[in-house]
Amino acid sequence: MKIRVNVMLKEGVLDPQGKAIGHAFEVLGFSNVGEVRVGKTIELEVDTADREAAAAQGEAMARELLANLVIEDFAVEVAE
Amino acid sequence: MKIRVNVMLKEGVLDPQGKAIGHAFEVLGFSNVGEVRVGKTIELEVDTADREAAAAQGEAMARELLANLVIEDFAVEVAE
Amino acid sequence: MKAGIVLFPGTNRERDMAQALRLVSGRDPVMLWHRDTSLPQLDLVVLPGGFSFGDYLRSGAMGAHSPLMREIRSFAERGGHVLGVCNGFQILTEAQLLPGALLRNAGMRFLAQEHFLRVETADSPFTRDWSKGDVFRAPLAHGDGNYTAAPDVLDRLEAEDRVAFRYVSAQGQDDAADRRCNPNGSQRSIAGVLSENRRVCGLMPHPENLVDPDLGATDGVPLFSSLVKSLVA
Amino acid sequence: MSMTVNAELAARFGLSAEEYQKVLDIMGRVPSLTELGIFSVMWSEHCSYKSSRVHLKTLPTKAPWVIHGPGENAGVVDIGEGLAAVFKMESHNHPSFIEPYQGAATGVGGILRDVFTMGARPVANLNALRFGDPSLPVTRRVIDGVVRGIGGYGNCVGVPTVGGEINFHPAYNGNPLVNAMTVGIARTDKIFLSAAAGIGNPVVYVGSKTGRDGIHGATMSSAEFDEHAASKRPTVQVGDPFTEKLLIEACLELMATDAIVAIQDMGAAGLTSSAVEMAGKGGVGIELDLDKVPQRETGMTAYEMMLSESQERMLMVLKPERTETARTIFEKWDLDFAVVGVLTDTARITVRHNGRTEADIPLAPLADEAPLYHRPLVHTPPPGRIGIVADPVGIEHALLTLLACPDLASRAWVWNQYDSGVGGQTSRRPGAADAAIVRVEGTRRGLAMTTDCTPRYCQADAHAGGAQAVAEAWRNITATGALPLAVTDNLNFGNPEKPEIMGQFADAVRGMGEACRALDFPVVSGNVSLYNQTSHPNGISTPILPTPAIGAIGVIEDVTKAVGLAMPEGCELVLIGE
Ligand SMILES: Nc1ncnc2c1ncn2[C@@H]1O[C@H](COP(=O)(O)OP(=O)(O)O)[C@@H](O)[C@H]1O
Repeated sequence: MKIRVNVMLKEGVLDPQGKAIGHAFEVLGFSNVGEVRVGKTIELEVDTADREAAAAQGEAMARELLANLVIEDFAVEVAE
Repeated sequence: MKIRVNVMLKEGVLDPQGKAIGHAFEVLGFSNVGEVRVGKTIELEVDTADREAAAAQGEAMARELLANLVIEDFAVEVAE
Repeated sequence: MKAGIVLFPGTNRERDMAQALRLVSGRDPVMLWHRDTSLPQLDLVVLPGGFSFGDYLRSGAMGAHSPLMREIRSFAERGGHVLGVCNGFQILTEAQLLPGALLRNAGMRFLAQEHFLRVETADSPFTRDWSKGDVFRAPLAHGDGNYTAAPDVLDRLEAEDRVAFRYVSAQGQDDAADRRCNPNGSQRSIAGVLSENRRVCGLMPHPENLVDPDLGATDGVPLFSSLVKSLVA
Repeated sequence: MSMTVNAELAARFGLSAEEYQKVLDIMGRVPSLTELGIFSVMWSEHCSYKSSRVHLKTLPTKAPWVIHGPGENAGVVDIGEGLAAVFKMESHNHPSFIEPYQGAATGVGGILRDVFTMGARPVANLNALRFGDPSLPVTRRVIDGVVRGIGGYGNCVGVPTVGGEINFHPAYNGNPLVNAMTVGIARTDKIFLSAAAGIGNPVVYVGSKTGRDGIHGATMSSAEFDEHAASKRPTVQVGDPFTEKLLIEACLELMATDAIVAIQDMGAAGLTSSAVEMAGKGGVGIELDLDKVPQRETGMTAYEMMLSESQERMLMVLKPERTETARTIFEKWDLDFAVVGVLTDTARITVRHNGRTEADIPLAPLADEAPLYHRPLVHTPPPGRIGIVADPVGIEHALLTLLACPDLASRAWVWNQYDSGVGGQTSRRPGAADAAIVRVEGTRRGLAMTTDCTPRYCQADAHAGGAQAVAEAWRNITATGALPLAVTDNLNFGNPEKPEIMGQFADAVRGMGEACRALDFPVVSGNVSLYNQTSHPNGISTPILPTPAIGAIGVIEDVTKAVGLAMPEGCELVLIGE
């Protein structure tokens, strides 16, 4: 089963990457762009046929490794 | 309108980050994990009410800056 | 040799590069600002190391879109000589003035260590003061130096003798699968490449940090003396 | 948490009942929340040095080559040829335990700002690190993050990391130490200080925008670290080395003009401490209009803005006619620039927000009546005699064991993540000599630098340990052929309210002072980090080992004469000393 974990900085935490990209858009002439936030996507295969088990495992993997809960939030999606 | 651009390394390009995470999962005891791929998510606001215009702009921003088409693919989503 | 060094916000090895050019060529380079919209009369444009725009999206990606890069592209198209070191190499690939791309180091860590390079061709304005097969020391200082390109691109680079430098062991052995020889995991151990007309060169290591006998090493001198020979008519 | 100002809230902000009573006396009324916040950070251990000041005063700080000793953002010493070395060490211990990468990274950022604030271009970073038991997973996670964070920040700003030290001991399990040191070079006639002057002069904010980062970091870092830390957890500050690099270049560019009257970085307790210190030192009043402060988030209160610890920000007083010159420079570097206030003749700090006065405090009593404690102390009993040690294993085995132990094993895996060559002046990188050597650009001179401390010596005998740390730093510099010049320190200890800890502190400082006097090696800057303790589930709280980390610099007139560790072939080994 395919899992996708999205990791984003928490609301209120400074996002230097987003800030720099937002600035680059201005330079490139995209003048109508508001706040930019950058996150990570981790896609992986887990060997199980059970959607719920897959979701639970994705959650466990995010907590243990993929997200730094001090500054990041995450969301787990299980693909169809 | 809120746009999300997902950027992933192309199929066939070796992903050092994904490989390192895959290895870490093994160490942590998640033994049923297949290939891991890591990508970036860029979320941003564009000041337009037109979904199609927003999608087209997201595509342009990805081509010009957010993705390096030599090694990366991208997908644009416009949020509801 | 009249050289210009491009400054992006976040560039940090411009002083090192200026010092090397001054020591070897006897002439002060001019400093160029990324927002400039014209280039002065120059023999050589150098993109130095650093973290242009923080390297926050991809190393070199935002720098490649600076206004001055348009001028540098047409300078290169007119046959001008361009050297990109470290972040400069990354910018040149992002701007597609050189083929390929630089991924995260295979070990996922920043590498800041002395290492060895082998000169793969002496047939270029950047390498003529070396002989093919020479091995020299050069410091590495990068997080994204893992060179990659499609297999047909790599084949073509080799067929056209456009691989300038390879990572090797102190004894000069290359082994792409062995991190002791090829520390960042680059494909085919490639550390530096040349453009089709051989006048644009990019490499990850820092020869500019090994040119001063007072600091104990001169391994990087031939890069600069080659350029002086080639560009001082 | 309820934000009604009373003794209970004051206690939660770290003010004792007595201290709160002093606040009431000074104000003649119940302070506003913002005012209470200002008092609590200014009177925190971190900003006021209330437990340590009486001891620090005994350290020698003068020598003919000292230009500025303690009291400025960093120490300044003359290194010849019209140049000065500007240097200091500072801790970021608690943030580095909460979030190792960002904690260490922002520690490096903070100490860099202390140095370039004075007009110096930073030329080298060093660090002194202590971690817990290396076999614990948490230690591995912390050390990995700290090392990456130091590298991530230093490599990006382009300041070489040239030296440091690492020790391990279970006493640091829940409280690692991350001490960062920066050395910069300035012209002796171009040193910038923080005392504000000129009634009516504009107060200018530059750098990054203000967010809700690390509110109450200064009081947090002075509070004992316990298992409730998670719930007190402030929003972690994220470092932005790219912005710092722009800030360095923009400030140095502005410093080449004559626009700046005074300048101060926003460190712990950001806007509060920078505004209070600049105005206080200059004996003037300051009025801030928070509506003008560049803000990253919406709806921030005056309290939040005054206490925010957002990184990469500076406060300056400019000559009014040069404000536009300054604005042009900061805009060129894509940095925020805003006139946020003005110097007044009221000798008060007033803070306005949304048309209301949120704080109005007389500056003199805020500084003069800051608490100062002669805390009770007991000395550590002298260690017993060790006697003759039996040798049960044989010298070869003993040697191999020593070489393999984490405290002595190669640190190459650490310094191979730090760019030690950027700048093109590094003459001796980590591992090459007893002290690192960086050439002074444009001269043949070199600066030698080192950090040293052996905490287990200090544990056994704080007085001898303090002296030994100074002596080791002096020897490391001397061994390269350089002349030792001056010292910065970072005094990391446990809870000063415990007499045994206070005894360690006092004795270590006394030992340091004696060694510094004997070696003509003055202390020109430093930092104190107390309350380095870990609470265990059973309610017991244990201190770290006493760790007075010493950073030191020296000068060698010709870098090509410097001596390293590598032994050339055919030389003889000579032992000097007992
Ligand atoms: N945290 C660190 N950062 C950078 N360099 C370090 C660090 N720790 C140790 N080093 C370097 O490693 C070398 C050996 O360190 P150490 O064993 O403490 O040496 P010494 O006992 O001679 O001071 C020194 O050059 C030192 O500067």
